[in-house]
Amino acid sequence: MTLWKRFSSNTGAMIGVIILLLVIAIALLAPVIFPKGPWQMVQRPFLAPFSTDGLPLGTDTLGRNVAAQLAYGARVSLLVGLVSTVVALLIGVPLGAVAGFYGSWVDEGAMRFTEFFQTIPNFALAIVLVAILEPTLTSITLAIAIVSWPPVARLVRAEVMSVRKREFVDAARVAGLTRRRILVAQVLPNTVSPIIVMASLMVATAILLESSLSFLGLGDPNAMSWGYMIGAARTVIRQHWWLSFLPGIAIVITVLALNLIGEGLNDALNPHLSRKARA
Amino acid sequence: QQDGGRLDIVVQPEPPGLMLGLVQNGPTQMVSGDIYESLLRYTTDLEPQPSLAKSWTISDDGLVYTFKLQDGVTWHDGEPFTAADVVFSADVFLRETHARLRSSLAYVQSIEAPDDTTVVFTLKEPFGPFINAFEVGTMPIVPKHIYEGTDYATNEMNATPIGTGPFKFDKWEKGSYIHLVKNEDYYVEGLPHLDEIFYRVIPDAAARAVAFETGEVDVLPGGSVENWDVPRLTEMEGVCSTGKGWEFFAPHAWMWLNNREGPTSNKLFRQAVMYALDREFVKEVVWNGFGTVATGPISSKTNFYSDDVTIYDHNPDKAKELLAEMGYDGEPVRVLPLPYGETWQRWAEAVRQNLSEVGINVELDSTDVAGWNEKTSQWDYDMAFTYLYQYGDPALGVSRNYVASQIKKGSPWNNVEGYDNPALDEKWNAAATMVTPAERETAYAEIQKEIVDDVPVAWLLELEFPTIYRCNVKDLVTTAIGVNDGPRGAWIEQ
Amino acid sequence: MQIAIAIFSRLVKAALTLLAIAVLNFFLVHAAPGDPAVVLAGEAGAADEAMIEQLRERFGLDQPFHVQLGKYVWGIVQFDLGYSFRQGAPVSQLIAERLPATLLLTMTAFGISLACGIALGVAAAARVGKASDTMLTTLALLFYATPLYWLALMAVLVFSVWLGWLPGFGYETVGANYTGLTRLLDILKHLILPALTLGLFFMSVYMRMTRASMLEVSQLDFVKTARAKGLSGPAIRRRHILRNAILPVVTLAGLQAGQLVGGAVLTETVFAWPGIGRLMFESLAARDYNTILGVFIVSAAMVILFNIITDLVYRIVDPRIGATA
Amino acid sequence: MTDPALDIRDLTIALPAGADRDNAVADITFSVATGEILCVVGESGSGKSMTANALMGLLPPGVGVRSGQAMFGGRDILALPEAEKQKMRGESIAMIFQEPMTALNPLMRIGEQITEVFAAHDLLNPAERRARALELVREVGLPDPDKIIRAYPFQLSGGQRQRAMIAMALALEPKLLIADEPTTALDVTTQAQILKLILDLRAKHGMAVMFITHDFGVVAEIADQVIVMREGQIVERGAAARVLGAPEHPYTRRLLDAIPTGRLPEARTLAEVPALEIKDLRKVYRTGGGLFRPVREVRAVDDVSLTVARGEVLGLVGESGSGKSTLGRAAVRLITPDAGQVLVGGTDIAALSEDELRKERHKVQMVFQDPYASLNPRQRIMGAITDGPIARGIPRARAEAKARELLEIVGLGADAATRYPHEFSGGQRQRIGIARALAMEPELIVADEAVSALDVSIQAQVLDLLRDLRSRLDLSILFITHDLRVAAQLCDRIAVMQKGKLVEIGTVHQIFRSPQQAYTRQLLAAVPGAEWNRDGAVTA
Ligand SMILES: Nc1ncnc2c1ncn2[C@@H]1O[C@H](COP(=O)(O)OP(=O)(O)OP(=O)(O)O)[C@@H](O)[C@H]1O
Ligand SMILES: Nc1ncnc2c1ncn2[C@@H]1O[C@H](COP(=O)(O)OP(=O)(O)OP(=O)(O)O)[C@@H](O)[C@H]1O
Ligand SMILES: [Mg+2]
Ligand SMILES: [Mg+2]
Repeated sequence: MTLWKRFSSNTGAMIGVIILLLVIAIALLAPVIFPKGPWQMVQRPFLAPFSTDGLPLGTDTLGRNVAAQLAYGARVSLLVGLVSTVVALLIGVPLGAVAGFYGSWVDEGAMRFTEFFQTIPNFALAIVLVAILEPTLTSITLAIAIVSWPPVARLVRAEVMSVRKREFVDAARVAGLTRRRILVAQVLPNTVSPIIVMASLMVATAILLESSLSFLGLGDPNAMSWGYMIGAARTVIRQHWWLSFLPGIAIVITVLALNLIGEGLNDALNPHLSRKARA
Repeated sequence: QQDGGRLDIVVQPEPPGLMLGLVQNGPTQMVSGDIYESLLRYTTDLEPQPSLAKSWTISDDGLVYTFKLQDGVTWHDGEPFTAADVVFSADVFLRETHARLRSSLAYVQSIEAPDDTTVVFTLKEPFGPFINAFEVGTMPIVPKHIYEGTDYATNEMNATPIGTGPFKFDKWEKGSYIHLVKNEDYYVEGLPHLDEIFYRVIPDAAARAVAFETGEVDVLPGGSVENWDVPRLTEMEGVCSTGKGWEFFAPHAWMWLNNREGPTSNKLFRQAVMYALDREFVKEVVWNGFGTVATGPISSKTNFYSDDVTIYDHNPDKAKELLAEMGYDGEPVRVLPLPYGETWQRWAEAVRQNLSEVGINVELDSTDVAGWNEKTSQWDYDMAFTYLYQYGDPALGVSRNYVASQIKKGSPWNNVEGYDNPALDEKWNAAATMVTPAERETAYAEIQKEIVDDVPVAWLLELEFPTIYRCNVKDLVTTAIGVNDGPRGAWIEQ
Repeated sequence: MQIAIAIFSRLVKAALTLLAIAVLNFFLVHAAPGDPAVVLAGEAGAADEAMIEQLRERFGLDQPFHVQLGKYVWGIVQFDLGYSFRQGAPVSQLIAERLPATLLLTMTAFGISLACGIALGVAAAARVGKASDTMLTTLALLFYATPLYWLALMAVLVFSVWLGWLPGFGYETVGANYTGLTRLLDILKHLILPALTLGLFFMSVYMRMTRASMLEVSQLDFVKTARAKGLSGPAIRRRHILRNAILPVVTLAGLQAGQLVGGAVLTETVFAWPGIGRLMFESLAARDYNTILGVFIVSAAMVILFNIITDLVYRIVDPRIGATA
Repeated sequence: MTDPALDIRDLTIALPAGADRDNAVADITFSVATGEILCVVGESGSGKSMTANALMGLLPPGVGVRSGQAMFGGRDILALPEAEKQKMRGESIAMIFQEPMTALNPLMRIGEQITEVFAAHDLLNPAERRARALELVREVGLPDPDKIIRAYPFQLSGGQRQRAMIAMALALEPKLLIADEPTTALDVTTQAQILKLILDLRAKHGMAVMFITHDFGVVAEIADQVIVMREGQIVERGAAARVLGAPEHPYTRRLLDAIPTGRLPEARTLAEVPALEIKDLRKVYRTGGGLFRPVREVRAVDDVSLTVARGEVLGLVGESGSGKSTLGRAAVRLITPDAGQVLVGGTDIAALSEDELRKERHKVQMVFQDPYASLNPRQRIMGAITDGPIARGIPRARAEAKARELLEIVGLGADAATRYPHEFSGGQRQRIGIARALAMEPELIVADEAVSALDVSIQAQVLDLLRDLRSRLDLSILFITHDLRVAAQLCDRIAVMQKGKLVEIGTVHQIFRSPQQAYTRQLLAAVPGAEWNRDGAVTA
């Protein structure tokens, strides 16, 4: 409750929440607002925004409804962002937790493994993975997750290592709890704050990454995404700049919102602040 | 005509190598077409012209081709060029390295050089299109003194190609540009006019357009900018464009329909696809009005084209009828686009839309160039976009896509759809070896009429790739291969 | 001496890591569907079974997988990155041709972003809560959220096409044959747009991090000590806060500098910059295995190298590290 | 009172909205004379630090002076513009802080940090500054000044760091030195040295000192004048002897009552049965040790043997780093010793495997030092207490009933079970910690600095509780502390450790009245205000 209070008193964070809710609403309602879907060619190509009734944002290179594309694009971008983050957490959290908690060779092994993924540049690795798996929504999501988990593992490891040293962990050991129980029930719950903050930023990064892949032609041709829109419209950027501008703005706004939320969470969860409140 | 000046031409993508005898992909042909030469060149009407051969005769039975070579030709390294080089190139080197030429050489009995300036090709049986085999990309003449007895693929001289052409290789800054300089010892008096050529590597299509606008480059060969940019660029002041220079290739686009399995193995389904497609729309919107809707396997730009065939207009109702007749159950079909940039991607999307409008369940597959090659050559697709060159004659560039003997796994340049029609096969083969053009004309007309009803593939468009250039660049596109050997006579008006 | 030993042990470890990376990457890259022989043959416009077989033999692809792997690893051990059959040249040569351009681009972008990021971060932290701080942080957030390639497109549009101030692509003026200072200036001119677009993103990252770190450090006790000494605000920020706040930034920067080398694919593509990121991307499309692997190994080496450099910097900045070692 | 160096009138410091009260201090008036040491005592949160910070112009954001004056050198320093304040800091008024570990910039050499004071005030040239710094380092009694000057803070011990801080504060010979709990973080012997240093320096430089502390021992040691603060008010003031000897305000009296006195409790007769036997215990820590790094060895516990009888409280004292915690943790097998036995009820728990150990765990329990850190902030109290018993196989319902009962015993009330740790004060949390230990029905409790983190008054409550439990439940306790006074309160016997070795062990009376070892005597002498207690009795 106090957390929410602290969070909601942060104007930036609240703006972020409102924007994000709006984007989510649009994404969810896309099939209702635009029953024809994003691919249907409805009018002449390259109609400017606000020029035609029923097509508020005009049409694209093939005469498809840009507004519909944006709405459906939100679905894909958010989906990729959320799912890849969840998958990255599913890989990173257990690995980092085990490495940080058990230490010694488990840690060494896990960290070497993590290091391997960190030595290949993120984006290059994502490109190769998508090429290997062929671009589908699933493979793109997976590729993004695979390149995003190492920082999670590192963060969780560091957190677990510091929580592990806290006295209540000793207390649990003295009480005779098993190590696994201690890790799951005592240590991990105390690492969620930084993980939540990181996750909110990862969603943002994943959206950017998906759009970059799409820009390079490594998007799923069956999924309308914002990155796809920019990639497709960049060839006509000179004549019809708004076709790449609108999805660009959509990405910027959504990523911005997620960042604001992340920072708001960070402030709200920041142990410094809460300690001050306690003293 | 004025001498001097420099020409900047976009080359896309960057060629993997410049040794034309070893690598024959598009960009290599474009750059190396200035360095290497073959015996003949072809006008935009596909009439043979002298190149390394100054004259030639064909025996009446169509079996013996005799070429007289130019005098005083030297290689770029100063060595004299002789008939022995031609024999080495055609009979030894290219037989080993050049798959496309190899199929024409199958008709050849012997290649001989009775003296230093004469070469004689003797065929086993008449082969009408043989006269079209002396284009530089088809039969580049390579220096015997450099390659004889070496491992061609790893010969160090591949990095600094030596030809007889109007321009010499100077420098290749990987990822940036290839620099060619004028061959001062070129055997044609007064040629070339230009001092130097820079082939510029710019990976992004939008950046290529910017490069042209800002004056960085003078020539955008066909296909180097996206179609949407073409009208904008050609409307700029002092900019000209031409659709010529592709006659030899006559790129013909279609979708392979897998004849072996799935809904596409049903002729009714294939016909339904033809009716479902709005090819006019694609031509107007996706290709910005460039190109011609294809009526059948042979391009209207080459010889032996006939329009006396069933015409498939955009008729969704008809398509639905056909689908109902065959009892299409909604089984999804996978469409594999050609991974050559946004235009092709849009095209695939338009096709998907057309097909789904008549009730066909479509899913776009996606992959990169390597994956596309793999999938098509392994027949792992339902419908797949492609386009092929026709090389001036149906026997060279068309029949290979439809005859059963060309059903070979592992290559995307043959009868990939698996169309097997023995009766037609015979007709294709007969037409190739007929001696007079008139005979061939009727034979091909008959073939076209029959095959169009079968719809082995879904013919789409005869593509047109306009070359965009500054108007002060003169005489650049004069032959059937356009920019590939155009700089030889091109000049810049000051 | 101790540092020398530490570096040596790091290098040994790094070599082993690189070898492991080579092996894993080998699996990774070969898992991609597609066959380099088919691609190469395909580009020629005609091919038959025999020719593809011939190519495969030449590429060594006809051999069993483990033999290929063994040969490759054995090559790596001897510092041989293999041969690119597609491009007909040793991979090391291909990379050597491209690496300087990449290093120039990424290091410039890195330098700019680090310098400006830290400077702006410090400035924002000093004005925390004021309008100028809000403006700076918002701007940073905006750059952070803007897709890089989009920014690049817009930059070319504005500065190159509309204003005509700067070249929009390429590494230098082709064929101008500049030498010496003129050439340098020419290259710099070409460098500005790509380096800025690439740098802006990282600048915002460093700025945000510096700011946060500055604010955090300024809460620490020793800052109060410094104030109690009568030091002025700027002196405290410079001598005490910044020095401590910079440490996490150094860590992050070290990690990113290495990654930048192989990860500038987008910028290199949009700006036609002849670097190894593009080489990797193009080689991937052609399944030019050895070249992709070569680029990966080189960029992994860069990452490791930068990690070592980071550690050294860390040792210099933070005396505690060397002591516990 | 002669010539006040600092004269504070009606000072009120406002706290931001949402703080625990409106003003950190309200309408306080006091003065410090030149050459005088004024001790400010009072409970945590009473506003001592805020007053000091206000004088330095270093109030945290949001906190501000509402009204009042602070006359110093003829000017009201509260009203000075920031630039003037900055000039004044370090030059006329200097300050030392509580935490020597964090109060120095970790990345700067000690010398640099000292010379910086001159630089900040544009005094001297660099060479002179260095020379002066060296002098100062010598003056505060740091060994090997040439080396110290080039050292980084992490290379110094806590006491040394605090000396470096003092050197910095003295650099410009300020007229007023404010010391905010400068010795709280140090162990007794070091504390004694620092106090002596401050007294010496005061005598030498004649500056006024405002010394903030909550330790009456320290007050007795150094104060001329004392003011006692509580919730932002001065409740009592006067000469040190008077305030300590005859406190007037009930709060002062309560504070003094809560102080563990030097008076020793009656000796008790102990049972013969050992609850814990430690035999030849050894633990060596090895740190560093990478592929090419040398290993650093610390012999934390070196061949220690001792016994705790059933029902006995054994105190374990010694300076910081002497191995007390290591020994205690070995007794509950939080660390595995390198050699030796730990017999609990006859079982050697040092030799058990993980699984066997879990079954034996309940026999020895621990109460931890930090009441904040030893409870999982995300777990309700009920969970914290019942986790152990349930893991042992006790049915949940019974464990919970027992937990409620225990919460009553430790004086919290059963409904505390449903709350989270942050809803309790430090002392309450420590009670929870004790309840948690008791829930396992142990034979022995190891209490590692279990009361060190608490305020004196709360400390007294917890000690009472332990004493009560000892007699009620016949518990054995291994009581680890660095505070000899506290040890004297509770323990039957005391063991003294130094550098991993057991130096001396004996009854409280033996240790306090007739210590055998030099080290023990040294330790006793270092207790601040050792020669003082409320009744004027001298204990050592
Ligand atoms: N930064 C701050 N913001 C708001 N309130 C504060 C802040 N710092 C301290 N306080 C409040 O000011 C009051 C006085 O605090 P102060 O630090 O002066 O106490 P203290 O007597 O020094 O206690 P201690 O012995 O624990 O150091 C307390 O009620 C505290 O909660
Ligand atoms: N985990 C560890 N790794 C390495 N050295 C350690 C570790 N824990 C303690 N030490 C060292 O062992 C010695 C004894 O430490 P211990 O904590 O037992 O002392 P202590 O008497 O409890 O001190 P304090 O009063 O400060 O708590 C010290 O020198 C300490 O630095
Ligand atoms: Mg205080
Ligand atoms: Mg201890």
